[in-house]
Amino acid sequence: MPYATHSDSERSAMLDAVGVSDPDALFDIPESVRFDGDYGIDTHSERETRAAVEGILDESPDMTEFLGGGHYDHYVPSVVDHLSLRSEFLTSYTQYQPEITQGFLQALFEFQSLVVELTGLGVANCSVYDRATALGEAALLADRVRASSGETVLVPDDLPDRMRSVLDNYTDGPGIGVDTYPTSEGTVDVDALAERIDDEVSLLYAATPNRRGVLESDLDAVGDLAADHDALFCVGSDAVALSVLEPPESYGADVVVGDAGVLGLPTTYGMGLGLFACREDFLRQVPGRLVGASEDDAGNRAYTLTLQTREQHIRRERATSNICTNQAWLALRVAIHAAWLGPDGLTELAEECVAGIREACDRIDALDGFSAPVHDGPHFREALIDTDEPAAAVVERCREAGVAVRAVEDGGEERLAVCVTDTNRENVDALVDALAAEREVSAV
Amino acid sequence: MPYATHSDSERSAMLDAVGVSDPDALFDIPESVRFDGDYGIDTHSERETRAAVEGILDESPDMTEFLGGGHYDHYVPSVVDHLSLRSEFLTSYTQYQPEITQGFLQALFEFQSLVVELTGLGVANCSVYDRATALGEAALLADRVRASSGETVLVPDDLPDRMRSVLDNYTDGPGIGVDTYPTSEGTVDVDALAERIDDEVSLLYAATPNRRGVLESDLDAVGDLAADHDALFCVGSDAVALSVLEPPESYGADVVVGDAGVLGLPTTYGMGLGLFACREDFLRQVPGRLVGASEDDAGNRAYTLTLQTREQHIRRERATSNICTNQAWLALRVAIHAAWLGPDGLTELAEECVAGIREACDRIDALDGFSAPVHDGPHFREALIDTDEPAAAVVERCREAGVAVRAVEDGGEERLAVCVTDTNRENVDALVDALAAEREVSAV
Amino acid sequence: RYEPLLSEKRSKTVTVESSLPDDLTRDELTLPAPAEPEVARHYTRLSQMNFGIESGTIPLGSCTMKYNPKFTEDVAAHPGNRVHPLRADGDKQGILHLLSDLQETLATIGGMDAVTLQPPAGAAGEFTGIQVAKAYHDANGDDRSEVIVPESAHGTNFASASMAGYDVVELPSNENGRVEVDALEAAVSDDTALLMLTNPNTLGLFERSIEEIADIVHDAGGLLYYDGANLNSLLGKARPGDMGFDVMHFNLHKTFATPHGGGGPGQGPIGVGADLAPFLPTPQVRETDDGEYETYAPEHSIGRVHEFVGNWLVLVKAYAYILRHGDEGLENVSETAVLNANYLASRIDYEVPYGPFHHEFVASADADAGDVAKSMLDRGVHPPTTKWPEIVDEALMTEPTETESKASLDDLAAAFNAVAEMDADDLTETPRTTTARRIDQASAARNPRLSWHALGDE
Amino acid sequence: RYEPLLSEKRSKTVTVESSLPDDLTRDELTLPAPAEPEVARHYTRLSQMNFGIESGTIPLGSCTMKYNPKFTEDVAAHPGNRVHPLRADGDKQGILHLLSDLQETLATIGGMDAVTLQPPAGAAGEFTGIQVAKAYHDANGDDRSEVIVPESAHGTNFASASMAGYDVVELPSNENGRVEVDALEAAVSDDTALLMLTNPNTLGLFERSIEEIADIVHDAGGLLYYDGANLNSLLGKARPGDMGFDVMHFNLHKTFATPHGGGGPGQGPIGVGADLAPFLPTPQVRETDDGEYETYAPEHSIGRVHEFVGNWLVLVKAYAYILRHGDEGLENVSETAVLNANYLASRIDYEVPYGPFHHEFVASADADAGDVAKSMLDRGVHPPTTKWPEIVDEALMTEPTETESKASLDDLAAAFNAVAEMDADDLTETPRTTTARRIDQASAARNPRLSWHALGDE
Repeated sequence: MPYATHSDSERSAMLDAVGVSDPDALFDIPESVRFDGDYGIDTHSERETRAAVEGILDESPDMTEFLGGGHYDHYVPSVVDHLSLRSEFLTSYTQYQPEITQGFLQALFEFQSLVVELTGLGVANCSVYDRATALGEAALLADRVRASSGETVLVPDDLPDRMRSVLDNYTDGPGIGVDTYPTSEGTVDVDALAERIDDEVSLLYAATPNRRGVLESDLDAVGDLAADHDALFCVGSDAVALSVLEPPESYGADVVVGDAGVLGLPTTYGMGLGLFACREDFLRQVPGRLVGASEDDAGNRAYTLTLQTREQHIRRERATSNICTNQAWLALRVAIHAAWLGPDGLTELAEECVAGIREACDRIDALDGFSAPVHDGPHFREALIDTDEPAAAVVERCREAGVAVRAVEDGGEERLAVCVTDTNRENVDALVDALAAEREVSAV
Repeated sequence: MPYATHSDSERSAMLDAVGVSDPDALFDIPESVRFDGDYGIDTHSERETRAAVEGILDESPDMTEFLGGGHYDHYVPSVVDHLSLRSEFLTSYTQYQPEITQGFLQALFEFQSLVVELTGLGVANCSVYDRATALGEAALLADRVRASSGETVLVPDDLPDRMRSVLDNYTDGPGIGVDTYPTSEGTVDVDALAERIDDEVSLLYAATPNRRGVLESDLDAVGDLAADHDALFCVGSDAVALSVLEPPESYGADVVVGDAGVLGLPTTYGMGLGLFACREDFLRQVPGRLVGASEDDAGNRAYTLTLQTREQHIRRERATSNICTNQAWLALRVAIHAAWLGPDGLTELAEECVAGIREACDRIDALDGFSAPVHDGPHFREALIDTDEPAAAVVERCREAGVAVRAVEDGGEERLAVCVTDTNRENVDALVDALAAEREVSAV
Repeated sequence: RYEPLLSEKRSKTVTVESSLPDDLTRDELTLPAPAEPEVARHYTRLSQMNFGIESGTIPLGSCTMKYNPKFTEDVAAHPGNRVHPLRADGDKQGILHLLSDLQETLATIGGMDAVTLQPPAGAAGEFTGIQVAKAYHDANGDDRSEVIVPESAHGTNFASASMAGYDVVELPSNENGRVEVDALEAAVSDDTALLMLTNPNTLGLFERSIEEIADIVHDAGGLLYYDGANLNSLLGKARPGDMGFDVMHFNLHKTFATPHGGGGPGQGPIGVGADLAPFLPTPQVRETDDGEYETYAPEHSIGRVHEFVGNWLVLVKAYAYILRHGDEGLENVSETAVLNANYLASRIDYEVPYGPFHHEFVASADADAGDVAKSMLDRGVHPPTTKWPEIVDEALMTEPTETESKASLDDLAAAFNAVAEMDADDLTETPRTTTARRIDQASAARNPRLSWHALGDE
Repeated sequence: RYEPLLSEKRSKTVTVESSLPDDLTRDELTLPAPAEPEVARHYTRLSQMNFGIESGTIPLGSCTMKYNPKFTEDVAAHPGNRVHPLRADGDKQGILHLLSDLQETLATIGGMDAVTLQPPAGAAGEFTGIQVAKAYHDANGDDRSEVIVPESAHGTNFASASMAGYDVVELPSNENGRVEVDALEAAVSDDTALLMLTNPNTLGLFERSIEEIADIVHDAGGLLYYDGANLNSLLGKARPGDMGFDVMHFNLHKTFATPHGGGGPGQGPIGVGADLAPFLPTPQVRETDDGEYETYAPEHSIGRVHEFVGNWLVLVKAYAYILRHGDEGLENVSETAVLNANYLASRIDYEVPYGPFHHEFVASADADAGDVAKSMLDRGVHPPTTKWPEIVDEALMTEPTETESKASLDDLAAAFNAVAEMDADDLTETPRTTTARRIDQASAARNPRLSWHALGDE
């Protein structure tokens, strides 16, 4: 078989050594549970396999996408692929033997450092699965450190459904309640939040940019409310936005979660890379892997996984999380991408996320029957758009033009959601044309 | 600029160190030959550049190709790309410092060994540009070692025009004559050759498979004729065919040239990898690079470029060739591909080159108005086909069906040339349909 | 050769000038600012300070560190993967087709009725499976509070059960290293929600009493969970569903050879029997009667465990791996994995107390197993998992996998045996030939320095 | 760590069973038969025993070992490259479009009227250029027998001229390291076909008398050939065509950063003035009035120097490199290359006898330059070209290129200076830290063992 080839003579010698004539004799499985059927899968050559899988994938059409909603595309430079595909990185295991895995440990240390710089918080782990599970872990962290004061997680009423569903699963076991607080005019309604929050709240969450693409303008006040009620203040954001935004630590964030995979990830149907950072006070309650600097016997700086007594393989049912395999290779890719960008490139990319959606909204707003953006305030990558027609009809007709946009429910209305980044900004013409063409069609 | 970035402060420090305020001041170029225009090329981001170049390349249509004619396509496994793209290989220089380039030297040694095994000859260099320049080098080698006896290279009358043109350029300088001998029924006409050859011939060349895709059946006799006239006998072949064919050394070949790039090369518009092997007698007359085994100071086996006194950088105008940069990275790829195939895989691939064209010819021969193959004897990858219609018209109508075949002149006739390998064998249906469809069309 | 941090090579502080309101933006940002050539050299150098499966054998028990076929990376790079997850079903038929096929294929391999591909890792799969089981019990009005886990189980089993809100009941092993059936009888009750097992277990031993075990748990109203970490020994030979398991997870990065990536991404799909299928996460994918593919929410879905699909590229690579092998290749995988483990064990001088084992075995070092591991590093090989499972003294838990040649197994055995000959004192002086010498773990934990900010000017 | 040959790991002899007639086929074939995992480990290990530009600085003079932008590999892997060269023109417009653009772009950069992209290497470009010049002279009924080459020229100049059938006349340098104009006056005659020059020359010095030199040669009816090896110092600053050169070659693998690949593939396009354009190899590519691209044979073409297009992927990568940089980027390349060379020279303790130099300089070691090079290996850097050009005693010919940072230049200078401090005796004991210690070149040549067959059972 393709990757498990003993020659006949080697196989014979090995069988002799273990004293059987057929490897099947080594299987100590009762006959009653032996599998005597087949899976029905043919064997394929490497070439056939590539053709088959690529043929299936090609069943999806090419489209110009303006989708966002938690999955964002930025151009990933070629060096990220080439370096991260080096087999010493790609095919290595978790760094349980640090003496021969210094390279990956150092890369993860550089990733953690990036997150610390972006968030202002003292501790960052070297990845959780995605922003939704990061929020789930934040809820569990709050439960561990603030269980005495309360057992409710408070999230804005515009928390994306998909994140909410994940959060519900994470909070189900310990019986943590999840409740929402109101947003208005596209951002957190601080007054309403002040009404809603109480001492039962262990974690208060707010995101910037939020689901509507709006950058929250009053997170100081939100942080103060959390502090007033001894709740942890958890801010959601992403690695590109944070490069220009005020570091969350400065306005009182205890935890920052979000999407680190806006950098470095292969452009695909979905991968995730959750960002997780918190104040040093909670160091021994952090979920997931941490890399720390130490020294080796020769007195040289060396890196190692550290504080492993928090983890499942040591602490078992009392671990801070069940996470084991995380997203290390993707964290490596983020570290490479961020290094390639440097602080100039990273902040320029962030600025493009501001300017691109602003320009697109200006152009769409100028069309008859469209109003963009729906909400005031600065936007980042995304915005909601009002349309005279049913949003679903607009989506369907864009689709026929090869343009993918989404309809979302927002404040009881069906609205269009549009996302513009560096990789589709040059295609805004196609979007505007598709929207304008619809008007012409419907006018006929 | 993208890959040459000094920070402002670094640049200042460097300028200070060399005592100028602007790098332009370092250019000691008379004003009269200074370039004060511009090239008119805009700067592009990495992403823009990729889009621009790929956009140009996409101007060619997808086609199902049955072309051959000296450029053959076999499936190259993924490991070849991944391993050969490792930067330690890809971005390294010629191995003038063997102590830090043992890896590449060993790979080239493995390539040479493969060629020695395939040809049966004692010496193989580690690549020339392509099969045409390899033949040119063989002519020059013969001129050096057989100049006393003659100065004519004798090639078959079916030598491909493109090879002949290259050979003419190589033989022009030393004033070597190039003349042809007849073929008949698709192969060397031994009797006619016996008539033609004389003691003026320094090199006698024959290829198997030949231009018509036929495997020559009487190269023993050809070799004998060369020996009788003290001419070098040069056999042309390729690395896949040689895996099943009698090694040329066994029937008297003094030199083997040909195409090593039938293995390992990226599938593209054209690269080349010339194979060059000869008897050990001519060791010090070999053109190009040779890697040899030696020992280092610690007594361990080590590899090094050797017999460099043959080469241009030492011997200058008395070198055995002007070759310097050769095709080393492609030779590495061949070595990897051959290792991946192993002797079983390599001979199976060769057998597929026999069976594929045979099956295709059988199917085409069964069509009205087509006769395939034109010539008797076993074929390898390629065959010529007779058609009732003008060949050019058949080619044009195949082309409209997205199928690429060639028309060639052969024996005064326009014929179709078809090439079948492992990568297009599954598409022979498309070829047969395109040919048959034409008949229907022309019958209407 | 020591490689500085990028921040120590060239850092840059930029003043953030944004079109955003001042009060939203930071003043400055300090990050490394290398040019691309320096980025390339830095990470190339770091890679050279790392050990992957193409560097040598990595016989970590229960980790299934097998060769990762290169071509799967090319399949993953194919442009057809570049589809946004929020496209409408009709605009991503290729993606849904693959998801549907992979769901069905894994169900067949596991002997299960339905599969979700969503969990982004093995532990996430465990958590998902437990949530599904809990939802099933809840739907039956059945309030159960305990999950039973054998002492030799992977740490994630305990942690996942606990995370789902269950009390964990630990089950002792018997003298043969297997589940003590009497103890299980005693442990099960109306409170038993699940028994979690891996089979073969972490000692490589098949639980021959699996049918009896399943009956005991089922009779008590509990469910059986199969930890797929050791599935590499069963391909073509046995299926968890046929043994009575109700829920299982697959580690695609183990059994189906997607690269471990230094600790992820993996993917941990779960399979369930028909009774549990309505509780699986949403969305599921199915083929419609007209040959299209569509997503749907299972009737009683627990919702989501990941915002999107998990790690899509892992799914693609695993699918390609399965298609490449086919039935014949997959069965050969397990046969060779088991042959290799048995052959290796026959060649090493350390005692292997339990058997007959399958794809992995646990040897007992006569010295500190951690020291043995460090000494093996000096032989150019990666050591086995050490000091676990604790049922074996100074355990060396060893899984060579099927992709090791006889020659590499012989080399690995030679490394074991050379270390077995060493004095205990010498062991503590190792490793000597690695990038870093032995690292002070205690001070790393005592004085945590977790970012370049914490290193200051040292 | 020593890596055996694959043939020493696992060889296999297969009996060839073919459907071909027995008398055509061999009986058996013996080759290595590793499984894919072993192939991967073998070549990964070999790569680790090799030094590329991402391993560190490679300041080889006249070799222009600059960083090779990674993205050009992706462009080269694009499916649009997969076009058979014998397709009809109408079926490969993308290919011809790129060829046409690159012809024009290089002509502009060189100040030439026409360019052929066909020669597969720099030396092949030289040979092609000389053949074109010869065809031009021949067409004028002008029988000339000599090519003049300065003593400091690259060895290929001599070899290429000789291969084309010319007698080579060597021209001495003057005390400033440049062409001795008087000697040139004396050397030119009715027999002079060509003068071959590189400018700046191999000492990095610009031939300031280039216009006078050109007049001398042209007045004698000869032509001027520009060796493009040192073009990296002229981008945006000067063009060979403007200096009076009639023929030139480009080394795409130097100036335009396509990877050297351990010794190829390169590509050596040549540019010519209008008079020589009709003699260029066939085919050329041009844009037609209706915006299509077509191939054509120049009127008096010398024919072919390669069976197809040379190394297509090198052309694609070079084209991408040029487009990425644009005018501004290309001029910056040369400015930085020259700044870097001058800065490095200012930092090293060895004497640099000639100047002002541009992108490279030749230092004079006060010890055996070969020993100096071996000692530099122990400092983790690649040494410069040694003992050449011979005009400088114990020459260290050094070209750092523009892609080295100040820090890496400082490190390189430190390596030079540390070696400069060493005793001559110590130098001969180096290298000590490399994969192989110093290698016995003499015995390799005396007892050539050029394949695994020659190693026998050693």
